[in-house]
Amino acid sequence: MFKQDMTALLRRHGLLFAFGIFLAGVALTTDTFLTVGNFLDVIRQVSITGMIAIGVTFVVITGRFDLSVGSMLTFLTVIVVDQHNVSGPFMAIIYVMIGGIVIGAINGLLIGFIGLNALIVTLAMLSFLQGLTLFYSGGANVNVQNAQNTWFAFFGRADLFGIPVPALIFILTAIVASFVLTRTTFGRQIFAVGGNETASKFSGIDTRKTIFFAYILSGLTTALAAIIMGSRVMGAQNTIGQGYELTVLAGIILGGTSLLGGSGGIWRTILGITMLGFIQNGLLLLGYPYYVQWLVTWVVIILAVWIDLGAKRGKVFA
Amino acid sequence: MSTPNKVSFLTPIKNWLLRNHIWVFFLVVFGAFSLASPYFLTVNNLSNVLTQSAFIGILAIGMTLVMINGEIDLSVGAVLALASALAIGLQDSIGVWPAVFCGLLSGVALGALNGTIIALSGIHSFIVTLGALIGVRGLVFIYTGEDALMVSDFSYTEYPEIYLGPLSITAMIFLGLAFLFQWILTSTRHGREAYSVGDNIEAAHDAGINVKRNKIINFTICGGLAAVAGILLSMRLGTAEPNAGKIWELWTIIAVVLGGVRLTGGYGTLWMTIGGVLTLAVMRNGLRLLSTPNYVELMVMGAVLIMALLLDHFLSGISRKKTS
Amino acid sequence: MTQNTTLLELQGITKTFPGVKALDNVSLDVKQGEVLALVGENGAGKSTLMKVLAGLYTAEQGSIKYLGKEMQVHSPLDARLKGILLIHQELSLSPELSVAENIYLGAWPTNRFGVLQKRKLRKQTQQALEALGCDFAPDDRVGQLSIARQQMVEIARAQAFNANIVIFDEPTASLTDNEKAQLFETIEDLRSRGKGIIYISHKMDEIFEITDRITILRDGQVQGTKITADTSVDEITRAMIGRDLDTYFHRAKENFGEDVLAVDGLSADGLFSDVSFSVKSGEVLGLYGLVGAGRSEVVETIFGIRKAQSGKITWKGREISPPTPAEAIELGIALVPESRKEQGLVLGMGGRENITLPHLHFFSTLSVMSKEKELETYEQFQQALDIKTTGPEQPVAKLSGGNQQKFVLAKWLCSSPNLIILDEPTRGIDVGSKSSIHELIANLAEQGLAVIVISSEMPEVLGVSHRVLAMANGRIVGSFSGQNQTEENLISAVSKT
Amino acid sequence: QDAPDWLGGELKKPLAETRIGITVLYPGSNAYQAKYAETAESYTKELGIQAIVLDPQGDPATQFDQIQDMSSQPIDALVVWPTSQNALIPAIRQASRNGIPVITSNSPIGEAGRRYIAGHTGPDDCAQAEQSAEMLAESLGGKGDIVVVEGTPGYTVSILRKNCFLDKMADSYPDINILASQTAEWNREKAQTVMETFLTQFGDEIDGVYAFDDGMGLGVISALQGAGKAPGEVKVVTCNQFGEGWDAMKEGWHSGSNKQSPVDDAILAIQTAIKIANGIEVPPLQGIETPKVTPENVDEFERPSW
Ligand SMILES: Nc1ncnc2c1ncn2[C@@H]1O[C@H](COP(=O)(O)OP(=O)(O)OP(=O)(O)O)[C@@H](O)[C@H]1O
Ligand SMILES: Nc1ncnc2c1ncn2[C@@H]1O[C@H](COP(=O)(O)OP(=O)(O)OP(=O)(O)O)[C@@H](O)[C@H]1O
Ligand SMILES: O[C@@H]1[C@@H](O)[C@@H](O)OC[C@@H]1O
Ligand SMILES: [Mg+2]
Ligand SMILES: [Mg+2]
Repeated sequence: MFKQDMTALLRRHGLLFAFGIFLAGVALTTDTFLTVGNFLDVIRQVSITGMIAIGVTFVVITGRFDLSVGSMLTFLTVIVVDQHNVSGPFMAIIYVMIGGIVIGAINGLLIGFIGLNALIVTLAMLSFLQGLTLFYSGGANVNVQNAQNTWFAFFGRADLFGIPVPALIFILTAIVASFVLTRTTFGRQIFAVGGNETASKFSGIDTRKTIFFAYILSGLTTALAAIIMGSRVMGAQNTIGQGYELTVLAGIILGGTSLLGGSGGIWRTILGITMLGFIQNGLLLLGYPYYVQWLVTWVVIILAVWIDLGAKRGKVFA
Repeated sequence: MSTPNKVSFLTPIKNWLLRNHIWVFFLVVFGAFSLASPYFLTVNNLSNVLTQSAFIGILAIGMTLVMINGEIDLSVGAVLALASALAIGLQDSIGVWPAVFCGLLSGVALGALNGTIIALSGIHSFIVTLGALIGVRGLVFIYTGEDALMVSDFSYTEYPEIYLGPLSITAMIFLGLAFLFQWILTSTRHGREAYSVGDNIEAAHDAGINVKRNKIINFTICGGLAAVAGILLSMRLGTAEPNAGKIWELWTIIAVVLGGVRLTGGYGTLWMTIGGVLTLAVMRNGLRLLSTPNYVELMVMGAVLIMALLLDHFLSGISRKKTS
Repeated sequence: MTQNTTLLELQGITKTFPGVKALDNVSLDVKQGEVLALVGENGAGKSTLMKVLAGLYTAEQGSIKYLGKEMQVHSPLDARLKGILLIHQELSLSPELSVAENIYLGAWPTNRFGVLQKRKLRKQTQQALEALGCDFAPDDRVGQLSIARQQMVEIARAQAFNANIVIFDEPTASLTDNEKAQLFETIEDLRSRGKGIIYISHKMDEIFEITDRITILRDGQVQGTKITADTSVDEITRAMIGRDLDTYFHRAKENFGEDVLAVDGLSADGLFSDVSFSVKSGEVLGLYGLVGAGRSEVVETIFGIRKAQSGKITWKGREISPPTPAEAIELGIALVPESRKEQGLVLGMGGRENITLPHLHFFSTLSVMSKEKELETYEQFQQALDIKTTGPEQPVAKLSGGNQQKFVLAKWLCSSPNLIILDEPTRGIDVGSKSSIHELIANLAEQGLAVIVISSEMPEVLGVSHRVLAMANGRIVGSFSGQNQTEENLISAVSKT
Repeated sequence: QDAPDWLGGELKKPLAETRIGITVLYPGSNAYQAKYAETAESYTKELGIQAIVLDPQGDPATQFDQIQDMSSQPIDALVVWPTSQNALIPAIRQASRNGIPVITSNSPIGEAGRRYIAGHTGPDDCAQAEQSAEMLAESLGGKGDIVVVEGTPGYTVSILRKNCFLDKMADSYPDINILASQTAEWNREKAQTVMETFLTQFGDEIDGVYAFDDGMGLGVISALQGAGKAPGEVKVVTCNQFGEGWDAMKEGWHSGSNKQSPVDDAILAIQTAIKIANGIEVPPLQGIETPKVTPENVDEFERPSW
C-alpha cells in the first residue's frame, strides 16, 4: 500500500524529486551552494530568461513558437542602452516597451491574422532583428555613459528588502501572468485556442486576436527583460541575447508545458527555468566547465519529459 | 457517385506552381543577381556556389526525410560538429579513414538515439532534438576541450579539391545523395512508408507499417547525413571547430521549408528541397558579391523567408493552421 | 453458396481499459454469405470488439476461430492478410498517397530489396477498381477524391485482399442516399460471393434493410442475437437500452411568434446561392439535403464563421451585416456544429470549461472568471441532460460520443439563445440518446426558441420539424409543411437537380 | 596619380582601380572588432580604392565561403582577420594558388598556413599577456589569489594571451595562485555571470582578476560593483583597453591594461595590402604598438573611442 502511494507520488512529482536529489548532492559537495547569497544570485541570473519565458509560455500554450525572443532581447537591450544616453532613461524604457510590442505585433499579425507558420515566421524575425541590431549599432558596442549615477541601475543592480530587484520584478510578473492565465477570460481563450482552434472559433473566440495578443505579451516581457539586462550590464553587445530562445524553450519544456498547446502554466515554466539555473550554477560551483551543463540539460530534459508523459499515461516507461 | 471534380485548363499549371513555386523563385533570384553583378554568372562562381550549398544541402536531405515523417531534427548542426571533430581528432591515433569512419558512425549513432527516444517515448521530436542540439554540442566541447582541432597532415584538405569539370567532389556527393534519396522516397517501400507515416500515422499503423522503425531509420539517415556534411566540412577546413555548424539547423529548416516541404508531414520532395537549398545559397553568394553589409543580408534573408511563406500561402489559398 | 458454414466464431472475448470493462465475455459468430448487424448504445463496445478482431487491440481472454480453427491475430496487417478487413468509423487513408498506394498500404508489391513494383501495383489496383465499378484511377491522389469515393477506396481493399470477413463500422454516416444505395449493392455482391459481413450502425432502417441477423451489445455484454426477419425495431431497441422507447419522435406544439431570423438571397461563391428563408420563434425548421448540399455552409455563414458574397440577413426585423461568431452569440444565435470533435469541443478541457467557453463574459467580472458560477452552471446542465462523467474537470476526450454531444448542447443552451441551429445533432448517437435529444428540441421550441435542424436522416427531419426545406447543390429546391411534408416529396425535390 | 607617402614605391595602377577584399572577425561581438570594421570601411573610402568588407559572423565556414567568393573575382589582395587559427588555411592556400596575395591581420594563422600568406600585421598578443602578468603581480605586491576570464577558446589571440600569461606567472611570480579560469567568449555579459559565480565560489579569497580583454574586464567590474566591492579592493587587469575601461581606471576600478588601437591595426593591414598589390616588398611580420596603461600613466593616453 505504502509502496504504491510512493510510486504514484514519484510519478507525479518525479521531476521535483530528481531536482531535490540534485540540489542535495551539490549542497553536500560544496559549502557555498546552500547559501542565501548564492540562491539570490541564481534567481537574479534566471530573472532575464524567466521574464522572457513567461511571455513565451502564453505563445506556447496557443500551440505556437517564438524563436525571435533572443534576437529581440539583443535588439531591445541595444536600444535601451543607447537611448539612455540619447533620450534619457525614462524615454529609453518607453521606446523599448513600444519596440517589444511592435515586434510582437508583427509576429502576431503574420502568425495570428495571416496564419503563417510560427516556427518559420519567428525564425525570419530572428534573422531580421539581428540585421536590424547591426544596422542600428553599426556593429559597435553600446554603453551607458554615466553608469554609476543613473536611477536606471535600479532594475538590474539594486536590492529591495534584501532581494535583488530583477528577481522581484520577475516574481511579480510571474504572479500577474499566472493570474491572467488561470483566472481571466483571456487566459481561458489562450488555453482554448491551443486546445482546439476550430472549436474556439465556433465558440465565438477571436482566435486570431488571441494569438496576436499572446505574441504581444511575448514581446512585452522580452522588453522588460531587455530593461533588466541593460541595467545589469549597463552596456550591450550585438550578441548579448544569442541563444536565449533555446534556453527559454528548454526551461518551458522542462517545466512540462506541452509544445502541442492547450496545457501548461506559468509556475511550471518558472520551475523549469529555475531548475536550469541551479543546474548551471551547481555544476559551475562543482568546478565543471560550463559546457558540461549542456550535456546535463540534454539528459534532464529527456528524462523529465519522458517521466512526465509516462505519468500522464499511467506508466513510467511506454 | 457525386459529380466529378471540376477541372479547368489552368489546373495543371496551378498544381505545378503549387508544388514547385520555389523554382520560379530561384529563377527570379538567379536572374536578378546575373544582372546585378558581373562576377555572378561565371563558371567559377557558380561552381563555388554549388560547393558552398552542399553542406546545408546534405543536411537538408536528411531533414526532408524527417519532415516527411512529420518530425523535425534540430540537432543536425551539433552532430555535424561532433563528426567533424572525431574525423580530425582521431586521425593521429587510428589513421585517416578509420577516423572518418568513426565520425560517420557517431552521426549514425546519434541519429539512431534520437529516433529511438522519439519512437519509444512518444516525446515530440522538437523536444528530443532540441535537447540533443544542446547536449551534443556539450559532447563536442568535452571532446575538443574547447579548442579547434587541426589535421596534422594537410593533404587531408586536398580531397575536396578534386573536380569533375566545374563540379567539385563535395557538390557531386550532395547531388548524388539527393538523387539517391529521391529515388528511395518514390520507389522503395521505405520511402512510401515515410510518406504514409507523416500523412496519416493511424492509417499507417493500422496497415501494419512499423511506424517506429520507419522513424528510427529516417532519424538515423538524418544523423548519418549530418556526419557526412561534417566530414566534408572537416576536409574543407582542415580543422574541426567546436562551434562548427552552429545555427545551421535553422538555415537547413529555412531551406527545406522555402522549398515547400511541409512541417506537418506527408508532403514534399527532394526536388523541392534542392530548390530551396540553391535559392538560399545563390542569395547568400550574390549578396556577398555585391559586397552587401551583413545587416542587409540578415534582413533580406528574413524578408525573403516571409515572402516565400506568403507566396505559398496565397498560392495554395488555404491558411496553414498550426503546425509542430 | 451454403449459408450455414460458420466462417468466424468469437468466444468469451474480454477486454478492459483502465476503469472500463469494454467487453465482457462476448461471443458471436458469422456465417458465410451473411450480413450480421452489431448494434448497441454509444459505448456499448462495438468498435472495441471489431478492433480486437482486426488486430488493433489484444483481448485479455477469449478466442477467435476461423473456419473452425483457432486463430491468433497479431497485427492489423496480419488480420488483413488473413482475410479480415475493418473499414473504420473514421476513414483511415493517407490523403497525399495515390489510390493504389492506399489500397495496398503497407503491403505494396516489392522485389526482394524493397523496391516497389509500380506496374504490378497499378494493374492490381485497376482490377480491384473495375470489379467495384469505381470511376477513379489508381494514380489519383486520395486527398482530391470526394468522401464517398474515399470510402470506396477503403472498400476496394476488401476486393484487393480478397477478404473473407468485411467489417463496416458506421459506413453511411457521411454518404448520400445514392452512395448508400451503391454501398448496399457492394455489400450484396460480397454476400453473394460467400463473404461474411459485420455491419455496425445506429440506423435501424438500414439494419432491417440489409442484415440477416442482429447481435445486440449492452455495456460490453451480448444481450442476444436475433434473426432480422423475425424481430422488430422495438424489440431490438428494448434489448439495446434495457427499456421501452415511448414515442420515437417528438414534435413541438405549434405556437409560433414573430420572425426571428430571415435570410434573403444569401450567396457564397461555389458553396451556395440565392438562399432565402425565415424562421419564427417556437418553430422547428428542418433543413434536409444530401451531403455536400451546402447546408452547413449556409448556417455557418449565418453564424459568422464564413462570409457571404451577397444577400441580406435580418434579425428580429433589423437588418444585420454578416456578423462574427462573437456577435452572433451576442445576438442570441447558437450553433451546434456537425463535428463535435473538431468544431464542438476542446477535448483536453473538462465539461465545466467547455460549457462556458462561448460566454466567458457571463462568468466573469472585469474579465476575472468566477469558478463558482461556472460550477453552478455545470452542475445544472450535467443533471438536466444526464451527462455521464466523473466530474467537471474530466477531459471530455475521455467520454463516449453521446455524452460529448450532450456537452456541446449544454454549451449552447446555457446562454438561453433565441435561435438554436443544430447541424446533425444525432450523428453517431444511439437511439436512446437520440430520442432524448429529439425531446429536447421539442421542449426548446415550446419555450419559444426558434430552432433550425439539419439532418441527413429523413425520418428524423420529418419527425421533429414543423416545416422542411430541401437543399441541393447549394440551392433551396423546395419547402414542405403539413400534408406535403413527406418522404416522397423530399426525395423528388433533392433528386431533381 | 601620386603615390601616398607611406607606400614607399610606385603605384602600378591608380588607387581607384585597386580592388581589395577584407574579411574581419565579427564586428558584432565587441567594440574593438566593430571599430576595426568601421575603420576598414572609412579608410578604404578615403583612399578611394575599391574594397569589399565582409563579416563572417564568427563562423569559419562562412569566412571560407567569403574568401572563395572574393578569389573568384579579379582582386589585387585579400586581408583576412581569421576567425580560426587553422580552418582558413585551405581557403588561403586556394587563393594564393589562384595568384591572389593574402595578408592576415590582428590574429595570426597556424604554422601550416604561413607559407601561403604574403605577410601578417597586428599586435603582439604574447607581449601583451606578459605585460598584464607584470601589472597584475605588481598591483598585488607579488602575492595573492586570482581568477582568469578567458576569450573564445581555440582562437589564436586567446591561446597566446593565456599561455604567455601563465608562463610569465610561473616563471616570475611563484606566490600568485590561480584559483580558477573560465571562458566568457569576449562577451561582457557572460563575463559578468562568470565573475558572479567566482565571487560566490571563492568570496573574499579573490585578490585579482585577469581578463583577456577589456570588454570582459568591464563585465567583471560590474560583478564586483554588484557584490558591493570598493574600487581597487579586487585588482582587475586586462589586455587591450576600451573607452569605458579607461573611465573605470580613472575611477580606480581598473589596475592595468594596454593600449591597442583598432584604427592602427586596420590601417596597417590595408596599407600593407596595397603595398603588396603594387609589388612592393613588405616584412613578413609588422606589429602595432601596445604600451602598458596603468592608473599612473592613464592621463597620457587619449580615451579610446571604442
Ligand atoms: N482506447 C480506449 N481507452 C479507454 N477506453 C476506451 C478506449 N476505447 C474505447 N474505450 C471505452 O470502451 C467502451 C466501448 O467503446 P466503443 O468505442 O467500443 O463503443 P461503441 O459501441 O463503438 O460506441 P459508438 O456507437 O459511440 O461508436 C466505452 O466506454 C469507451 O469509453
Ligand atoms: N462530393 C464531394 N466532393 C468533395 N467534397 C465534398 C463532397 N461532398 C462533401 N464534400 C465536403 O464535405 C463537406 C460537407 O459538405 P456540406 O457541409 O456542404 O454539406 P451539408 O449539406 O452540410 O451536408 P452534411 O453536413 O450533412 O455533411 C463540404 O464542405 C465539402 O468540402
Ligand atoms: O583584444 C582582442 C582583439 O585583439 C581581437 O582579437 O578581438 C578580440 C579581443 O577584443
Ligand atoms: Mg464505435
Ligand atoms: Mg454539413
